[in-house]
Amino acid sequence: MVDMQVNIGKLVLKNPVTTASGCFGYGSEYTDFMDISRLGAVFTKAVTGENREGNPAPRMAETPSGMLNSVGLQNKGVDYFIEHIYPVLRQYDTVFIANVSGSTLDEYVEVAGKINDLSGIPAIELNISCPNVKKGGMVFGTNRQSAAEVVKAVRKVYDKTLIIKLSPNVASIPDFAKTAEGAGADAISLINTLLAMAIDAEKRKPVLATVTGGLSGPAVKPVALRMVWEAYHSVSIPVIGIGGISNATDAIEFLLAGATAIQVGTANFIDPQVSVKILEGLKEYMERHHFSSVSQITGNLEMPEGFERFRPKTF
Amino acid sequence: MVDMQVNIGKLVLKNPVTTASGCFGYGSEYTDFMDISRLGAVFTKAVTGENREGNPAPRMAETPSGMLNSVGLQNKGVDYFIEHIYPVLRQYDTVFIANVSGSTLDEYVEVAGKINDLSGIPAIELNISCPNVKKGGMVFGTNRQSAAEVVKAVRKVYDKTLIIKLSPNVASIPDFAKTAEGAGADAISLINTLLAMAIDAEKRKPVLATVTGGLSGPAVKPVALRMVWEAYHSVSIPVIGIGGISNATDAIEFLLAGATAIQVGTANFIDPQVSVKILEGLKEYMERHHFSSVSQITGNLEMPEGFERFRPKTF
Amino acid sequence: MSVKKKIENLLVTANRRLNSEYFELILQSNESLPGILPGQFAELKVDHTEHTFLRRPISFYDVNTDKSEVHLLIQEVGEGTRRLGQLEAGEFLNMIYPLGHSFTITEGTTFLLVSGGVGIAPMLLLGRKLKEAGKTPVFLFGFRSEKQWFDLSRFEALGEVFITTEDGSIGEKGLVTSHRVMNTGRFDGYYTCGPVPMMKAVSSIAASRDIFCEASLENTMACGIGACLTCAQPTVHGMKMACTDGPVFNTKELLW
Amino acid sequence: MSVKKKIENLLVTANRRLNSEYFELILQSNESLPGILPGQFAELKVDHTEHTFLRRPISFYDVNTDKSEVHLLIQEVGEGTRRLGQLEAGEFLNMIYPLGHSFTITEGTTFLLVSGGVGIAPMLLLGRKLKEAGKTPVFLFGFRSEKQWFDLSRFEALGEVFITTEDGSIGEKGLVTSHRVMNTGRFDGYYTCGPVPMMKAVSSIAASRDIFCEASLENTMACGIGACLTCAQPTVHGMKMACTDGPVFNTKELLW
Ligand SMILES: Cc1cc2nc3c(=O)[nH]c(=O)nc-3n(C[C@H](O)[C@H](O)[C@H](O)COP(=O)(O)OP(=O)(O)OC[C@H]3O[C@@H](n4cnc5c(N)ncnc54)[C@H](O)[C@@H]3O)c2cc1C
Ligand SMILES: Cc1cc2nc3c(=O)[nH]c(=O)nc-3n(C[C@H](O)[C@H](O)[C@H](O)COP(=O)(O)OP(=O)(O)OC[C@H]3O[C@@H](n4cnc5c(N)ncnc54)[C@H](O)[C@@H]3O)c2cc1C
Ligand SMILES: Cc1cc2nc3c(=O)[nH]c(=O)nc-3n(C[C@H](O)[C@H](O)[C@H](O)COP(=O)(O)O)c2cc1C
Ligand SMILES: Cc1cc2nc3c(=O)[nH]c(=O)nc-3n(C[C@H](O)[C@H](O)[C@H](O)COP(=O)(O)O)c2cc1C
Ligand code: FES
Ligand code: FES
Repeated sequence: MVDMQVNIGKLVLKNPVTTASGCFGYGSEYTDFMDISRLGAVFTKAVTGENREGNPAPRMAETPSGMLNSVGLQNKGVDYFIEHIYPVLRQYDTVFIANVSGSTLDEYVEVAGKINDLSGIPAIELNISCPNVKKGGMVFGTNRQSAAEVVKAVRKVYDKTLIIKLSPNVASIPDFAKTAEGAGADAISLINTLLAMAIDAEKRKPVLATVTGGLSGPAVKPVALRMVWEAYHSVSIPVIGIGGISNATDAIEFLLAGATAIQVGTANFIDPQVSVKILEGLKEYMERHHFSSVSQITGNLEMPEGFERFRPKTF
Repeated sequence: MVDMQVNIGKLVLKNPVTTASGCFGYGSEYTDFMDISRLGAVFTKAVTGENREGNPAPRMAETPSGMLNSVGLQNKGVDYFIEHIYPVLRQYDTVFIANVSGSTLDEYVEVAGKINDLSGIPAIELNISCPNVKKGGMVFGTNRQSAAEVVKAVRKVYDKTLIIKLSPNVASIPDFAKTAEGAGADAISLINTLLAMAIDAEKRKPVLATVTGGLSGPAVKPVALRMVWEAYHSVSIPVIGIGGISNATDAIEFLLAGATAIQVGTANFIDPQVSVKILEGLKEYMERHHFSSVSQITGNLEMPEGFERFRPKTF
Repeated sequence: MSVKKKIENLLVTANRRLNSEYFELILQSNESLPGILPGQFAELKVDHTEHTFLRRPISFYDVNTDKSEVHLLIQEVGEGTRRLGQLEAGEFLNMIYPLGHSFTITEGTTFLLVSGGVGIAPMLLLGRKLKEAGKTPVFLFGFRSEKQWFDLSRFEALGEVFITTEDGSIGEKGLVTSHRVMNTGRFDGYYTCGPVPMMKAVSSIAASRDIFCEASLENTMACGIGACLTCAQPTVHGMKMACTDGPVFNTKELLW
Repeated sequence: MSVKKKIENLLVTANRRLNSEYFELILQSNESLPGILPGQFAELKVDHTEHTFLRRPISFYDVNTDKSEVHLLIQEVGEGTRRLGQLEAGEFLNMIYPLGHSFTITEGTTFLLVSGGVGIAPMLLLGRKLKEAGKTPVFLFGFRSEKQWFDLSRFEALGEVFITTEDGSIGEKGLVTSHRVMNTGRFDGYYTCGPVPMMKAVSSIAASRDIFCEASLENTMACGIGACLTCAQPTVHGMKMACTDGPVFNTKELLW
């Protein structure tokens, strides 16, 4: 028997395989296909202060080994979440982590404060990296001072496990990882989507109504892996790896790069059962490589001799 | 007959289809497969001040719809280039643009100055965005002040067409585009590769000897397209679009996003004739859409109504 | 109450070319089929290629409960549908189904089912359900030309069939909305599927006559099961999801 | 003087399974073949899938100039070679060839051709060229087990064949380097292809005997034609490119 348990802040997850915000609904969309209680956790879709319609349509474009989305945080607001969604989530034997988003510092604080009171939600993921909203979102995630301010402010009102979700649209991940850690985060998760664009050459129009959107899927995996590796070497809080994970090998790569847990996003759309398949593949790998605990994999990467002489210093 | 000619600074190219630095050797590698004089231009592999061995092997990893490289500017130095390579290039009826790289400001200036004297090289592309060398390269391309300094210094010694190749590994492309323009660039080209990483899960080792490398290929196209679009709206000098272009439709998308010309990189490895196929596909598109001149396509993108109300302001 | 969605590898029992653009794919489950309603769809796994990554949503064209077979009518428009067209009997196709909100069987007796191009796909199952409910379905199909036409006897078995083609190569020349049958007052409602401009025109006519009208939309979709929120459709009741609230909407609701 | 490289769609005339891991692909050109030397390779276009993007380098196993046919011997190790294994007679395969620097025919009379696993591929053509040049080729092949073994009569027609398997299921048990034929002084040189540790061991033995030794490397490659500089191989003469300076190197040159 291999030990799959991982710790993130005060949070104990039964295994490191979780599903990414916005890519797994509230979990209930997937119960026809799998037992969601097998997952380490489910990160819910974004929750904001008020009801949001999200962005105009079209909101999706397919790209080579990936997709763009410009959903724009569509949700019914935190009060609706507490009244109508939370009671449903409580019925599952699954850890739910709320993805908290906002346009202003006050909104983040308001939502985090309200969710702090929900005994069944043991952690939040602060989304300071959404590329799809005009205000807030990525603005906080690409400016160190704003990032520090929002994390500190939320930390004051939120006393459970606080995960900060970082934007990949920055020059230096270590800077932002350290900023989050310094401001009181218990963990960081990355990456959110890469700001990108698709054009319909025949119509001579952008595909998305918002022109730009967020790129996700296998295409971004190499960038995500590099950023997780950099983050792991920059901070001492746990790192949650996200970006294009589509099979057990991908997940293991992120663990080796330094992730304590991983999130499966876009891959759920292609195979709604992929997360449990990843869990099984991970167990098989651990047995084959004689790992007794999944934590032994995290950061367990043999470095090529003298590599530091050649690569640019990024942390 | 459609007019394919484009102007970039003082440079006149017979068409906008060119090949990217490091992906087309010095052109001669491709003459068995195509007539390279049909290309708008060939961007040569990097030239530095001294002979460089480049990075240790392995230098390549395949990724979903893309690849990583960590070549690290291997070349025999500018003097060898002038003595042995330049005379060979002169034999072709093709515009060659030298990709100038370095580790220090002085090195960039030295190489640019020497190439300024070569009557057969009408332009250089200043590579301030190589993610694969410890010093220089990306360091200049991800710091605005260094970027401005190196462009200004090269501008002083280089009086032909000066193209600055931008790094995508930054938070704001418009900042760097404007910096290059302000410092005297005649044009900008983008994107260079995205800093990324690959791991061999079975060996528990990074695939590349340098751990990280540059991601190229169709995977990066949506990011590149967004950056070209942002750059086009930030500066008034021409923009050369690069990133994952693999067929005529891709090339047209970059022109629509605002590129005056495009470079074909990684796709050459899969189909050595792809650049001429792109040229033909572009002509066919122009005829079908009744464009008489390729310049009519540049930036000719119909914007969705009210999109500015939704997307984050990036320029 | 919604039927449990399945993910399953179905056996291709036949793949019939109907014309140069359309083919009919017949797939068999080795279990008994879940209840499938007209207007519902499946998300089909296509090979990961240079141009395809996500699943492809396709409506149910016909269902044979006894044989546990579903029929799909597909138009080749790109790489994904091209690959589906190459499937051969004996191969398997992974599919998530049944998905989405179906057409409504409502009050009234005579209904016009108006489609453009491959929008014809959901109309067979709908016509059959209408007939089973004791109603009279009448079909009006618009094609670009004869080239999109195929043997329509399965429709003819259910009701009158009218055809228009843009080039007049078969049926009446013109668009469906200019066909004489659209100008009669004999219908209690319209069902429509096809290009948006066509569906809008049908919906306007319905509005002007103050009759029932439902349209099946083809918004691009990533998940097909309500998880990703990318298939958004603006409606008078706010943003709805085409994959779960639709693809069939009452046209009165739509802001399009 | 190098032969002009071609990019061409070759017709698959046969695809023979040799054992559970290896297959032999026979491809025909409709032109006369360019000169192909032992140790040279082709870059094969494989489908763009979730796991494959670049071409795959494969050595020439055999060449039939009269029929304009080339033979490739391929081991299934991943998605790309799996797809190649599924090719059927009548299909076409796009290939860039001939590429790379071949084995050298040098002074001396008797040569040992040592391979491990699918490293056997370039040895047939090499054996034939040696024989044509009046030399005596002797083959020593290492396999993991009997499962990698296949009918070696084409080699036997050219010279003596010795076999080792790691599990002793066929031939001598052990590694090629411990085979008795390696301990004889009868050879004027070695040619080797296979896993790097094996080639290094062969190269050390050659060095200790002060005889000629060439090895064919399998560095990962993006372009195969000298344009990308990713297939770098450190040598005593600086960084060399495995696709153009190699894949065959004199082992004295190699820093590995
Ligand atoms: C609920 C639903 C039911 C559908 N039912 C059917 C059906 O029964 N039969 C059928 O043939 N098709 C149906 N479609 C459309 C079908 O899903 C698309 O044609 C298919 O996904 C295109 O895939 P592709 O890879 O071949 O083309 P792509 O390469 O993806 O696209 C080719 C062209 O088609 C356009 N296109 C792509 N997807 C759509 C879409 N969803 N709607 C409109 N245009 C699109 C693209 O913009 C492009 O111009 C349905 C779509 C939806 C959403
Ligand atoms: C010059 C040259 C000649 C070759 N000749 C032959 C030949 O005649 N017959 C033959 O079967 N193979 C040959 N190879 C190896 C062959 O190219 C690889 O096995 C193939 O590219 C793997 O593709 P894949 O998609 O099946 O596997 P992938 O999924 O790409 O890889 C599967 C596994 O194989 C490893 N691998 C991938 N590429 C290589 C490589 N170049 N060298 C070593 N390991 C690799 C990967 O690390 C991975 O573990 C040759 C390679 C070179 C460079
Ligand atoms: C359709 C869609 C919606 C998303 N919505 C959110 C969101 O609400 N909040 C958030 O933090 N991230 C959101 N993301 C980002 C994902 O959680 C994840 O960070 C990203 O997609 C990269 O992972 P992947 O490549 O595995 O999808 C969304 C992604 C997609 C594709
Ligand atoms: C193998 C390889 C080598 C490269 N070498 C250089 C280089 O020397 N100088 C440079 O400016 N860019 C170099 N690049 C970057 C390309 O010119 C191009 O910017 C990048 O690959 C993105 O385009 P693509 O996706 O079409 O390949 C290299 C790219 C590759 C793949
Ligand atoms: S397609 Fe995902 S919610 Fe509709
Ligand atoms: S593979 Fe490109 S230079 Fe050798």
